[in-house]
Amino acid sequence: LFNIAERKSEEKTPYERLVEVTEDTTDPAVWGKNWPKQYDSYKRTALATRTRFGGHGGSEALPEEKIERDPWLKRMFKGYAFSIDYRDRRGHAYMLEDQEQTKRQTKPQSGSCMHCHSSIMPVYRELGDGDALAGMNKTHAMPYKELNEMVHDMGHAHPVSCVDCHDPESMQIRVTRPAFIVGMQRLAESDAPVPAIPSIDIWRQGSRSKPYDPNEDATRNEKRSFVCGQCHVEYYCSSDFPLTFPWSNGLAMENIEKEWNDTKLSSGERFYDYKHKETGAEILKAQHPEFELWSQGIHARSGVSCSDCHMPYMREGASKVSDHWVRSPLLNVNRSCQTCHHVDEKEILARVDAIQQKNFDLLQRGGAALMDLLDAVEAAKQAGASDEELKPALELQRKAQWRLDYIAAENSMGFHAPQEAARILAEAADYARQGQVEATKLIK
Amino acid sequence: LFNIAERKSEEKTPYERLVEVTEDTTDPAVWGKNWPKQYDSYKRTALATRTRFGGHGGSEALPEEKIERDPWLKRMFKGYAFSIDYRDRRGHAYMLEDQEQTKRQTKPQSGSCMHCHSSIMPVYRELGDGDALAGMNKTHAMPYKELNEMVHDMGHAHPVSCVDCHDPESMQIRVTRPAFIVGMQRLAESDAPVPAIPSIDIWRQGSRSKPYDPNEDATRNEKRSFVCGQCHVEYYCSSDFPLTFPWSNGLAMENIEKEWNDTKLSSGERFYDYKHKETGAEILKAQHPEFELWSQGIHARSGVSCSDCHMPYMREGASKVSDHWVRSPLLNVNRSCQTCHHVDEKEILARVDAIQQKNFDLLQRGGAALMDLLDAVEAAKQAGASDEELKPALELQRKAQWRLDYIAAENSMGFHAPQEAARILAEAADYARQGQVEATKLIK
Amino acid sequence: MFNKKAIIFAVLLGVLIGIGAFTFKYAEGFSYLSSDPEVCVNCHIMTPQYDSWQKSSHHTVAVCVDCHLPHDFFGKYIAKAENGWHHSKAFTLQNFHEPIMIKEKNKRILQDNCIECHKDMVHELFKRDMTEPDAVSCVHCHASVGHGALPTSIGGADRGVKREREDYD
Ligand code: HEC
Ligand code: HEC
Ligand code: HEC
Ligand code: HEC
Ligand code: HEC
Ligand code: HEC
Ligand code: HEC
Ligand code: HEC
Ligand code: HEC
Ligand code: HEC
Ligand code: HEC
Ligand code: HEC
Ligand code: HEC
Ligand code: HEC
Ligand SMILES: [Ca+2]
Ligand SMILES: [Ca+2]
Repeated sequence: LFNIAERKSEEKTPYERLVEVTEDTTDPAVWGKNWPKQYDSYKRTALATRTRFGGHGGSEALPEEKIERDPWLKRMFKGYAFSIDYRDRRGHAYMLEDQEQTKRQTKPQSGSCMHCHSSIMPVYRELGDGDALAGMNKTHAMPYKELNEMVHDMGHAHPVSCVDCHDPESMQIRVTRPAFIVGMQRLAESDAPVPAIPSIDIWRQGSRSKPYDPNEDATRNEKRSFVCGQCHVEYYCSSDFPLTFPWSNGLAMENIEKEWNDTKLSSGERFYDYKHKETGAEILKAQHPEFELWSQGIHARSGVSCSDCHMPYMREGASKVSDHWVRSPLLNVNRSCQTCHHVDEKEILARVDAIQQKNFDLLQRGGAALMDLLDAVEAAKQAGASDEELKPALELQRKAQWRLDYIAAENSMGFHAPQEAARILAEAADYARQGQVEATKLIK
Repeated sequence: LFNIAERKSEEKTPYERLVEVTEDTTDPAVWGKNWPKQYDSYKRTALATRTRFGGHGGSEALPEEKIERDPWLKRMFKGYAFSIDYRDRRGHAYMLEDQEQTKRQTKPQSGSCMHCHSSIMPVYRELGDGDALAGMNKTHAMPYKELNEMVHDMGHAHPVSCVDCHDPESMQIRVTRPAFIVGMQRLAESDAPVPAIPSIDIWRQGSRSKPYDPNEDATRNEKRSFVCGQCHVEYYCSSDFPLTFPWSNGLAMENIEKEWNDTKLSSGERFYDYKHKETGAEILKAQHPEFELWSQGIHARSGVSCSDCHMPYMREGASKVSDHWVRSPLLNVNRSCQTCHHVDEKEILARVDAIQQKNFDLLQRGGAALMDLLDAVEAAKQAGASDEELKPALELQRKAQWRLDYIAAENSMGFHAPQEAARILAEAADYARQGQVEATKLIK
Repeated sequence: MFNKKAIIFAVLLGVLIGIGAFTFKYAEGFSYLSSDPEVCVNCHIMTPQYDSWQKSSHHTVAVCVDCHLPHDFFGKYIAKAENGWHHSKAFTLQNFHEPIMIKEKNKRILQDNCIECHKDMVHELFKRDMTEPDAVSCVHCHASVGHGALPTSIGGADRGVKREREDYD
C-alpha cells in the first residue's frame, strides 16, 4: 500500500526539475538530476553485453576484431584503414573513447567523424556562429585531432547525450544532427517510395514551400527512429566534402549506390572511398546502414520504430519509462518483442536465430565468392592482363563489395529486413562470380 | 422475419443429410446435396482467375505457357517433357482434364500421376484388395493411360473431391493420400526440426510404438495444411519406383536434395530425373514445393495454415462456412488476410507485391546465370573439353538447376517464405556462376 | 541502493498487507461485482486491458467476466479462487511475467465463452469440436475482439493445444 501511494504520486509529477538544462548542457549527469530513472538506465550502456551476433566478444577492455574473425573482411578492406582495426561495436558509453583509440586513427581522419561519436552540437554552433549546419560544413576540412581537442576543451566530450535527442524545454524527442536533416530533406525532394516514413508522403502532397523538417513534419513515432537515424546510417565521412548521408535517390541499397556513382571527387574522378590494394579497383565502403535496411523491412512499414525494440518502455511502479540502456533486444525479449508478439521467449529467440543463421551463411558465401574473384584477378595479372582488359572484372568487384559490405557492416545480421538482406547478398555473390569469370577469361 | 425464421432452421440442422455418402462416393455433386454451400463454392474453381503472378494468363481455354514466357525455363528443361508443354496452373476443377491434355503425355507417363489429379482412392483400394498403399505401390509400373482408363471406368474421374479431404461419417478433415502419409512418417522418424508441425515433436517424445499418423496425431489446425500437402509438394513420379515425397531428412530444400542424391535408380545409377540434352548433366526436377516452402516460413511456425489463407471462412446467412473456392488469397484479401492483419487492403497488396517483385528479380537473375553456364559448357565442348574435364561444371549445373527450379516451380513467387526463397535463389546463382567459371577454364 | 535487510523486510510486509488487502478486495470484487469491469482495474496492472477493452468491438456486448470466467457456477467459483489467489500473489510480489500473457487454462475458458455466445455462428465448425482439445482457437484469427488489435494485429500462435497443456500443468 505504501508502495501504491508512492506510485500514485509518481504518476502526477514526472518532470519536476531540480536543475536547469539548456541546449549547451551536454553533460548527462546534470540531466540525470531531473530524470534519474532514464539516466540510470542510460549509464548501463557501459556494461558489456553479448548475444550470438550482437554486443561484442573479446575482453571487457576491447571488443573483438571483426577482421580477425572473418579474414575475408580484412582482405576486402586492403588499402583502407578498416584493414588495420575494425571491431565489434559496443555500448553508447564507449563511443568517444573507442573512436579516439581505434588504430584507424594512425591514418589521418577527418573532423567529420565527431558528428556521431560525441555530443558536439554546441561546437557546431560555435564554428558556424550559431548556425550548426554551417559549422558542420567546416569540420570535414579540419583534422580529427584538432576538432576532437576543441570538443574536449569546450567541455562537450560526452558520448551521445540527452540533449542530442531531447528538447531541453519540453523533453520532446527531436533530431539535432545537421547531416541527418539535410539527408532527409533530399530524400523528401526525391520521388522514391518511403512506406516507412508516411510524413514524407504528406509533405510531398503539400505546398513544399518549406523544405521537409523532421522535427516539424514527422510524427512522434517516426522520431522514435529518426533519433537513431542520426548515426546508424551509411555515410561519406572524409576530407573531400562535408559529411553526407546519401539519400537523394531513396533509402534502398541501389539508390545509394547510384548517388555515389553520380558523385564526383574534387579531383574530378568518379567517387570512391579507396582503391583496393591488390586489384586497384575503386571501392565503395558501406557503414552500418541500420536505418536504411530497417526502412526496407516489414517492421518499418508496419510503423515499428527502433525505440520500440531497442528502448522499450519498462514499468517503473505505476509509470512507464523508456529503457535508455540501448542494447540488443534479445537481452530484453519480454519488453522488446512480447508486447507485440504474444509468443513465448524461446520461440521468439528461435525465430531470430533462424533468420540470422541464414543471413550469416549467405554472408560467408559472398565472402568466399569475393576471395575467388580477387584470386582470379591476381592470376590474370600474373598472366599479363592489361588494366584495360581487367576493367570489367574490377567494376564487378566494386559492385560485389558494395553489396557484401552493406550487409556485413549492418549490425542486425539480417534481422532488420531478412528478405532484402538476402536479396542484396545474392547480388553480391552473383557479381563477384561474374567478375571471377571475366578475370578467368584473361588467364591464358 | 421469414428470413430470420429461415436462418434459425439453418442453424439447427447444418448436417442434416439428404443422401448417404461413403468412402466410395467420389462424385462431389452427391455430397453437394448435403452441403450445398460448400459445393457451390467448390464449383467456382472452374472460374478463371488472374493476379500478377497467380491464377493464369492466357485464354480461358488454356493457361499461358510458362516456358514461352521465360525461355530460359524451356532451355533448362531440354531433354525432359516439361520442355514440350508447361503451363500456369489453374483451378481444381481442371486438374484431371489438364493432365490428360498436356502434350507431356506425348511421352509415356506413369500411373503415379493420377495420385494428385483425380479422386482415386477407391481405385487404389481395389488394386490393393482394400489396402490403398499397396494399391498405389502398383500404379507407378502401370502406364498412365491404363490407370486413367480404369479411373474413368470405375466412375471416379473427378478432380480432387470431398472424400479426399473429409471423413464421410464425421465430415472431419483428414488426409487420404498414401504418398503423403508415408512421407510424413519418414519425416517424423527423422530428427529434422519441424517448428511448423508441433504434433511431430509431441509424437517423437512419445513411445513411438505406432508410426506417426497424420489423422490420429495431428491437430485439426495442422490438418488444415495437410490436406493440401497431399499434392502441393515436391515428388518423384515415374515408373522406376513408387510415387515418393522425399522428406526422410526434413522439409528444407537441402534435406530433399540429400534424399535424391542418396537414392539409387534400379539401373544402379545415382538418382536423376533426366539428362540435360545440351550438357548431359544429371538433373533433378523440382515440382511445386508449396508445402515444403511454407513449412520454412514465419506463417507456418505461427500456426497459419494453407486453409486460413486459401479457404478462409465466409459468412453465409447466420453461419460461417469455409470458402471452397480455393484460389489466390489476393482475390479475397479481406477474409484471407485482414482478419489477422488489420491494415487496409492496398497496403497488404503492396506488401505482397514488394516481396514477390524481389523474388521475381532474383529468379530472372538465376535464370541468366544458368544460361551463361550452359553457353560456357557449349563453348568448352567446342574447344574439345572431355566429359571428365566437364564433370565439375555439370555437377554445379545439377545443384544450380535444382535450386532455381525449386523456386520457379513453387507457386507463391516467394511469398510463402520470402527470406528462404531468396536464400535458395542466391545459392542457385552462385552455383551456376561457379559452374560457368569451371567451364570457362576449359575454353582454351 | 537499498541494503538486503530492507528489501526482505519490504517484501515480507508487502506480502502480508498485500495478500490480505488484495485478496479480500479481489475476492469481494469477484463475488459481488463480478460483472463490473471496475473491479478488475482495482489493479492498475489491468488498466491496459481495461482501456483496450473499451475500444474493442465487444465493449458494448461483453464485460471482462463474460470472456474470462466460466459461465457455469462451479467453474466460475473455482476459476475465481484460482485466479484471485494467483493475481493477488503475483501483484503483491510483482514477480509476474510482463507483458501479461494469457495462460493456456484461461485461453480455454476464453474459447468456451466465445463459443457460448457464438455457437450459432460457428456451429458447423464446432459441431464436433466443442469437447475436442484441438479445436482451432477463435483467437487464432480474432485476437482483436476483446482488446482491439495487438500492434501486430496477431493473436498468439496456435502451436497445438496438446503441447501447451503439458507446459501449463
Ligand atoms: C522489430 C525490432 C527491431 C527494430 C524495429 C529495430 N531493430 Fe535493431 N535489432 C533488432 C534485433 C533482433 C537485432 C539483433 C540483435 C542481436 O543479434 O543480438 C538488432 C540489432 C541491432 C544493432 C546491433 C545490436 C548489437 O547488440 O550489436 C543495432 C546497432 C541496431 N539494431 C540498430 C537499430 C536501428 C538504428 C533501428 C531503427 C532504424 C533498429 N535497430 C530497428 C531488432 C530491431
Ligand atoms: C550520436 C550518434 C548515435 C546516436 C544518436 C545513436 N547511436 Fe547507437 N551507437 C553509436 C555508436 C558510435 C555506437 C558504437 C559505440 C562503440 O562501439 O564504442 C553505437 C552502438 C549502438 C548499439 C550497440 C550496443 C551494444 O551493446 O553493442 C546499439 C544497439 C545502438 N547503438 C542502437 C541505437 C539506437 C536504437 C539509437 C536510437 C534510440 C541509437 N543507437 C542512437 C552512435 C549513435
Ligand atoms: C554517421 C555517423 C558516424 C560517423 C560519421 C562515424 N561513425 Fe563511427 N560509428 C557509428 C556507429 C553507428 C557505430 C556503431 C555501429 C558499428 O560499429 O557498425 C560506429 C562505430 C565506430 C567504432 C567502433 C567499431 C569499429 O568500427 O571498430 C569506431 C572505432 C568508429 N566508429 C570510428 C569512427 C571513425 C574513425 C570515424 C570517422 C572516419 C567515424 N567513426 C565516423 C557512427 C558513425
Ligand atoms: C539516442 C537518443 C536518446 C538519448 C541520448 C536520450 N534519450 Fe531520452 N528518450 C529517447 C526516446 C526515443 C524516448 C521515447 C520518447 C517518446 O516515445 O516520445 C525517450 C524518452 C525520454 C523521457 C520521457 C519518458 C520516457 O522514459 O519515455 C525522458 C524523461 C528522457 N528520455 C530522459 C532522457 C535523459 C535524462 C537522457 C540522458 C541521460 C536521455 N533521455 C537520453 C531517446 C534518447
Ligand atoms: C511495436 C510492435 C512490434 C514489436 C515491438 C516487434 N514486432 Fe515483430 N512484427 C510486428 C509487425 C507489425 C510485423 C509484421 C507482420 C504483422 O503484421 O504481424 C512483425 C513481424 C515480425 C516477424 C516476421 C517478419 C520477418 O521479418 O521475418 C518476425 C520474425 C518478428 N516480427 C520478430 C520480432 C522480434 C524478434 C522482435 C523483438 C526484437 C519484434 N518482432 C518486435 C510488430 C512488432
Ligand atoms: C499467410 C497466407 C498463406 C498461407 C498460409 C499459404 N499461402 Fe499459398 N499463397 C498465398 C499468397 C499471398 C500467394 C500468392 C498469390 C498470387 O500471387 O496471386 C499464394 C500462392 C499459392 C499458390 C498459387 C496460387 C495461384 O493462384 O496461382 C498455391 C498453389 C498455394 N499458394 C498453395 C498453398 C499451400 C499448399 C499452402 C500450405 C502448405 C499455402 N499456400 C499456404 C498465401 C498463403
Ligand atoms: C488431390 C490433389 C490436390 C489437393 C488435395 C489440393 N490441390 Fe490444389 N491443385 C492441384 C492441382 C493438380 C492443381 C492444378 C490444376 C490445373 O492447373 O489444372 C491445383 C491448383 C491449385 C491452386 C491454383 C488455383 C488457381 O486458380 O490458379 C491453388 C491456389 C491450390 N491448388 C491450393 C490448394 C490448397 C490450399 C489446397 C488444400 C486446401 C489444395 N490446393 C489441395 C492438386 C491438389
Ligand atoms: C504430388 C502430386 C502431383 C503429382 C504426382 C502430379 N501432379 Fe501435376 N500438379 C500437381 C499440382 C499441385 C499442380 C498445380 C501446381 C502447379 O501447376 O505447379 C499440378 C499441375 C499440373 C498441370 C498443370 C500445369 C502444368 O504443369 O502445365 C499438369 C498438366 C500436370 N500437373 C500434369 C501432371 C503429370 C503428367 C503428372 C505425372 C508425371 C503429374 N501432374 C503428377 C500435383 C501433382
Ligand atoms: C482440398 C481439400 C478439401 C476438399 C476437396 C473439400 N473440402 Fe470441405 N473443408 C476443407 C477444409 C480445410 C475445411 C475446414 C475444416 C476445419 O477447419 O476443420 C473444410 C470444411 C468443410 C465443412 C465444414 C464447415 C465449413 O465450411 O467449414 C464442410 C461441411 C465441407 N468442408 C464440405 C465439403 C464438401 C461438400 C466438399 C465437396 C464438394 C468439400 N468439403 C471438399 C477442405 C476440403
Ligand atoms: C491466421 C492469421 C494470419 C493470416 C490469415 C495471415 N497472416 Fe500474415 N502473419 C501472421 C503472423 C502470425 C505473422 C508473423 C509475424 C507476427 O507474429 O505478427 C505474419 C506475418 C506476415 C508478414 C511478414 C512476414 C513475411 O513473410 O514477410 C506478411 C508480409 C504477411 N503476414 C502478409 C499476409 C498476407 C498477404 C496474408 C493473406 C494472404 C496473411 N499474411 C494472412 C498471421 C496471419
Ligand atoms: C489483485 C490485482 C488484480 C485484480 C483485481 C485483477 N487482476 Fe487480472 N491479473 C493481475 C496480475 C498481477 C496478473 C498477472 C498474473 C500472471 O501472469 O502470473 C493478471 C493476469 C490476468 C489475466 C491473464 C493471465 C492468466 O493467468 O491467464 C487475465 C485474463 C486477467 N488477469 C483478468 C482479470 C479479470 C477479468 C479481472 C476482474 C474480474 C482481474 N483480472 C482482476 C492482477 C489483478
Ligand atoms: C470479447 C471478449 C473479451 C472481453 C470482454 C475482455 N477480454 Fe480480456 N482477453 C480477450 C482476448 C481475446 C485476449 C487475448 C487472448 C490471446 O491473445 O490469446 C484477452 C487477454 C486478456 C489478458 C491477458 C493479456 C493478453 O493479452 O494475453 C488480460 C489481463 C485481460 N484480457 C483482461 C481483461 C479485462 C480486465 C477485461 C475487462 C476490462 C477484459 N479482459 C475483457 C477477450 C476479452
Ligand atoms: C457475452 C457474449 C459474447 C462473448 C463472450 C463473445 N462475444 Fe463476440 N460478439 C457478441 C455479440 C453480441 C456481438 C455482436 C454481434 C453482431 O454485431 O452481429 C459479437 C461480435 C463478434 C464478432 C464480429 C465483430 C468483430 O469484432 O469482428 C466477432 C468476430 C466475435 N464476436 C468473435 C468473438 C470471439 C473470438 C470471442 C471470444 C474471444 C467472443 N466473440 C466472445 C457476443 C459475445
Ligand atoms: C481461420 C480463421 C478463423 C477462425 C479460427 C475463426 N474465425 Fe471467425 N471469422 C473468420 C473470418 C475470415 C470471418 C469473416 C467472414 C466474412 O466476413 O464473411 C469470420 C467471421 C466471424 C464472425 C462474424 C463476424 C461478422 O461479420 O459479424 C463471428 C461472430 C466469428 N467469426 C466468431 C468466431 C468464433 C467464436 C470462432 C471460434 C469458435 C471463430 N470465429 C474462429 C475467420 C476465423
Ligand atoms: Ca560509406
Ligand atoms: Ca521432383
